[in-house]
Amino acid sequence: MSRLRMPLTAAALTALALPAAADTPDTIRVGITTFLSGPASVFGVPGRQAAEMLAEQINDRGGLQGVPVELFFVDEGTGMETLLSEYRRLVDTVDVDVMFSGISSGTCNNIAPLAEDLEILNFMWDCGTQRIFEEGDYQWVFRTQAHAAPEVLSTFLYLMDHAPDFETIAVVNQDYAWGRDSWAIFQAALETLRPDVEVVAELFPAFGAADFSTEISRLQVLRPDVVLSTSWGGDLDTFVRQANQRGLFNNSLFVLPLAESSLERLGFDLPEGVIVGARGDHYFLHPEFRDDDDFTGFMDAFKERTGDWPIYPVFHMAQAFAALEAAYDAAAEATGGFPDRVAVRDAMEGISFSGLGREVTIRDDNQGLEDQLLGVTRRADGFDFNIMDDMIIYPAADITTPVGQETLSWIRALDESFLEISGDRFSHED
Amino acid sequence: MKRLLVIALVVVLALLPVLSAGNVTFATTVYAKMLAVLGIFLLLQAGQVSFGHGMYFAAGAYTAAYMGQAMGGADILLLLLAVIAISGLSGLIVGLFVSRYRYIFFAMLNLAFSMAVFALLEKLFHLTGGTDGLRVPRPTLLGESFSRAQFDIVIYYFSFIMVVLGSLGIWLYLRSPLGQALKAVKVNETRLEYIGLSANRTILIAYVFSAVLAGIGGLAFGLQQGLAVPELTFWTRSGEFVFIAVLGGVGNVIGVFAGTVVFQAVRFVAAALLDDAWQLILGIVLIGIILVVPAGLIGLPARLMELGRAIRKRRFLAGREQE
Amino acid sequence: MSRNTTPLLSARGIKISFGGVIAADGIDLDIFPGEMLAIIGPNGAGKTTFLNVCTGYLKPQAGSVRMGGAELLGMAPRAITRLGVARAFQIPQLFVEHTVLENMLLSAAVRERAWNPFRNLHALPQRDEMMELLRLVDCADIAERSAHELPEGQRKLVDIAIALAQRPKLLLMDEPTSGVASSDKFGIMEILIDALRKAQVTSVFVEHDMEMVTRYASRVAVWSEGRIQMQGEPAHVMNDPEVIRTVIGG
Amino acid sequence: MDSTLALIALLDGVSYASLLFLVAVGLTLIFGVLGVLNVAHGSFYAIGAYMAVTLGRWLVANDWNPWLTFPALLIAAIATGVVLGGLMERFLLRRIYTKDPVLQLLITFAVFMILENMQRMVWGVQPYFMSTPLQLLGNISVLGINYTAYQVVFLPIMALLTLLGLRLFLRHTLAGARITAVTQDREAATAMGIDARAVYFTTFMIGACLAAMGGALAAPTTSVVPGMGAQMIVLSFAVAAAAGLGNIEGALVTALLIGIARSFAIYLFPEVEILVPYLIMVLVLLWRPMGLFGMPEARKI
Repeated sequence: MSRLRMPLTAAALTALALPAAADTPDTIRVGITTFLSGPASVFGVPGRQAAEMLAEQINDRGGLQGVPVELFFVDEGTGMETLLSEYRRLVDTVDVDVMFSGISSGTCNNIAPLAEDLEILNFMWDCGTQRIFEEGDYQWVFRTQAHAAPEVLSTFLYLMDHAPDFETIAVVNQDYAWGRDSWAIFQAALETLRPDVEVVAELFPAFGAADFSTEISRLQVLRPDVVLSTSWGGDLDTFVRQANQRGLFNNSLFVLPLAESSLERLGFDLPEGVIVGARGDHYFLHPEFRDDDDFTGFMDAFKERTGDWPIYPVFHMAQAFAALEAAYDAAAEATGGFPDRVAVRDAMEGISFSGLGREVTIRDDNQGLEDQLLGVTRRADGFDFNIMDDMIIYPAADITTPVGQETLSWIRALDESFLEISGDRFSHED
Repeated sequence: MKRLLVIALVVVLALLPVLSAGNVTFATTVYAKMLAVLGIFLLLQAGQVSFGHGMYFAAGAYTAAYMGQAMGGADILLLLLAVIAISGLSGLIVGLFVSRYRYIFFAMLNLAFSMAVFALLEKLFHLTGGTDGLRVPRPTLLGESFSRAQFDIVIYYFSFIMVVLGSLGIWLYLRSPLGQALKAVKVNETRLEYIGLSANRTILIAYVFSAVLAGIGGLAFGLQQGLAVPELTFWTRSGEFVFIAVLGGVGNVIGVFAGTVVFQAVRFVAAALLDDAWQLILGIVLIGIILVVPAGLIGLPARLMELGRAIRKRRFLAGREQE
Repeated sequence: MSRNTTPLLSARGIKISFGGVIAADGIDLDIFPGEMLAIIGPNGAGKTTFLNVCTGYLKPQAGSVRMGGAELLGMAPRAITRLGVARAFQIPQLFVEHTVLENMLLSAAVRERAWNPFRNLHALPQRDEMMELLRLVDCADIAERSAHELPEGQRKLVDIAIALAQRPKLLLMDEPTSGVASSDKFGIMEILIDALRKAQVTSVFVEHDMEMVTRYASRVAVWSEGRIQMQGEPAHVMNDPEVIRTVIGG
Repeated sequence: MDSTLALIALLDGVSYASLLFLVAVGLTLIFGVLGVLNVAHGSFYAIGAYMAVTLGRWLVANDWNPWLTFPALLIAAIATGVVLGGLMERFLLRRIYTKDPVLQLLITFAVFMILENMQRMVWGVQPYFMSTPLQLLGNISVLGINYTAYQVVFLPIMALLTLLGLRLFLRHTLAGARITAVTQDREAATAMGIDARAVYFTTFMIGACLAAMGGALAAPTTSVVPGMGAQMIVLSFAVAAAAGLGNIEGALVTALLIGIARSFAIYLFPEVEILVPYLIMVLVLLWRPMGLFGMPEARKI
């Protein structure tokens, strides 16, 4: 690999000055890491299905700059060891043009520096950790969606809007980076903007825990006004079912920022009146697009093909493909021919693109700005599960950590004016 | 003859980065695991298996992570010394307890210890990074720092030298009175006691060595992967080491090498080609080895010849009957 | 045999029982330097138990076993071995995956604390001494054979040779010729006695064969129901009518 | 912690301990008779759960009477145990009884790997739910706290019934007497004309059924996911070893000990919750190497 890369690096250095055109290849190879096994496959499998549909659509349109895309999947669920060697195999042997990686924050933490070393364009297409661009400077790594800060802060804003008078809160998060980090952000916002609120319990059951009985007993004793959980997948489903069975929803207002991905699976086990988020403006009944034929066409086709309505990873995947398409178009325009990899990378700076939602813009630090949608569960005709109502879409620019700042210290410096961010309001019946 | 073959193998592997650069990463993984398997192999001489050596493997990787982060990329040799000290000391502490037990209890108590370590690594998020683990910064070697491509070669030779030294050390150790006493533990603890030697102590010494080997393996693994995760000490990982040792065969250090190469290759190929069936395949292979070739891969040639003879004999007899 | 010398080992008031079965009920016994003591008695009288107590394998409920100035009770078998009490077994205890010579070398290595992990067992300087010992028990020609393929008689001899490799002051043997074909018994015993004499080891042996006892023992102790019924010169003891009734003729 | 909280933690602990006992008792029974520690026991647990959920969901989806999900749990468990346990004993374990205990352990480990993989092939990786039995029994309120009757009443009763059933079976039936005889002295039992092979076969199937039953009964309270077997085998070993391998009544006591200690830990020191089973096991074994109720082996030379 070392000998292969050397001339390429030299080429890259000259190319920095002048984006260059390249010979047109047979295909544009896209490597995608996604969970095909393990608990996170609830996101990974829909992500893969979406990727396949999107690639078909692109190829039906004639590909990117006339070149069809070809997909190579790697399972993130087989562990970091296999993942890292498979990633390198795709880059070194298959010679992919771009990698979409990945879902878990752990993956992104390890892949980002690797991609930088290997000089391969890498889109972090789904992972949430805000640390990567705050701790390092990257040339080849971009995030085509939001990170944890806007996702959690929009939840905080929605809660303040929906039930401003709550006095006590308990958190039940999965015990791993996302569960801990998302609570750290929420807690920082609480301490800064609502210091009077009492945190009565911080529960971190093991990731993949199958039983929350004891946690639920404890929440029944404590009766907090609000129960926050950023859990997802099987863990969230189990927690919600066990909590619902034992009447916990009657005592407390539940705030579940990732529950959009569990709505259909949980059915009416997830009661009405729960605050639900979607890690972005991702919703198969998106209030601004639900009359758009392209949008509904894709939603229906996905439901037709997989049996389920799209959930947020589908939208994130669409954004990654939209970014790729936009970058190839822009790079082709800049170079006047089929762009080489450096040209494509350069085109990513400051680019805007739209997947299956509002437009996303890449900032100077390679971070995407993505608006955030939340709502409250309601029954609605025609669905055998509760859907979202009283939706608010928050503008990304106001709730995302500014470039060059560290999220927690930025939040700790916020003032009351932050609570005035109101967003755009929609209801299901509109 | 045999010695020549081993020397030839060592020479070929020493030249691997030149001969076949694409396999360097794979080979490094093999070496890292092989070090841990050597530790298991040592205990197997006394008839004991540990389902918990993942904890020393993890200790190696986490040491690299902590020291690397504290010192902004430590030196490999310094890390090596630290890992030897830490895994040796923890091996001694745990060993003092587990060396009083045999067979299933020995295996499962090791498992319990490693699972306790696993639970702690997952739970103490602010210290250990929880499930996501800790990044291992790229270390220097004698003050020299490297690009990733160069470092691949450095870590290759580091693990390779460790494997060669480890194998040589084990070979010598097993010929020595202490190593022979280890084999004697398996056969007759009563007699050992009545020639004045404590079986527990004999096992303890081997246990500390095996912990150090697993620790160095974990160090190599963590450096190569750039990552230390709790999964390194999950019991199925430790089971993997035992599996490889039995796969290769208890008789011979070369078997450990053969076992690790075959295991990693099967796992790699099955994961790439067969959409999630590698556990199934490996499980069947393991049962086959135990039932058909109890001596492991190293006994495979002899076993095949034996089977061949039996078949030929049967054919011969059948032929005679037809006449 | 002089009774004026101090005993090599002396047991006092040994009491031990297993779930109601009494194996020793106040055993007092002295073993003197240079003697060859035979212990006889019916099955279940507690003879082997006594050997097990003296070598630290079993802990009695009461009593004391002293050697030199040291109290042996409470010590592990290996510690007692190091004090010079070696043991041979009714069923030979060998390292059956090693050769006969390796069995001997291991024993010598432990005796000499030869723990250098880089020195080959076969390179021990005690190799010649061990070969000499094997010659003494007439097993030199099987030195390179694996211990598991030996006939019972030779296993017995090797078992004793391993014990002798410790250079013990006292050797305790549990039925040294049991399990050996009766035609070989005397041959083996002859070799053994000769070796013990040359090695100048005080010895105790549990035995059922009265002819062996009469021929080789310098003293006899008779066990019965956890007690010593009688002890003394073989000629005297073996002719005692009570002993004849309970042990020999009964 | 006041007495109210103590009572609540106690209830949580008892319900958790009931499931733990069901799995551990099968493990300990098999060890007591066959001398084999069956690592694949964890897979029997998981597959029992999957079978129960599959059967239960099929019943519900086809509009059968929802109360039928209760017998469905049992049927799923017995079918799993008889088929998997029977096949494993007949075609694998039977060949290795004379081998090294280490190889026996590894064979069961290999079966564990195979079953884990097959489980993913059959049921995929998504979580499964089937809480019908839980919902049918409804909630009961203790000190204003809602509990599901399934967890705090039904499960403990099932655990007790299992214990009593096993005791009756082992002490008052001919088949049970044979098992007890083989456990105590295999050679003597064989000499008396007891077919040890048949006893091994029966015992292994019963043990496998108990593991599957643990899984089936756990299924309504939880989501059935890959990896649940790997966790459970470690826990149930901790229970069985702390009790003394082979000891049935002891398994109940240590299951309760571990279950209750765990739920108190969640209230008082949540960080050490996962450590509790291992801590208890190590402390017990340091104090009594053969387990709380284990008997030291008779020594023979």
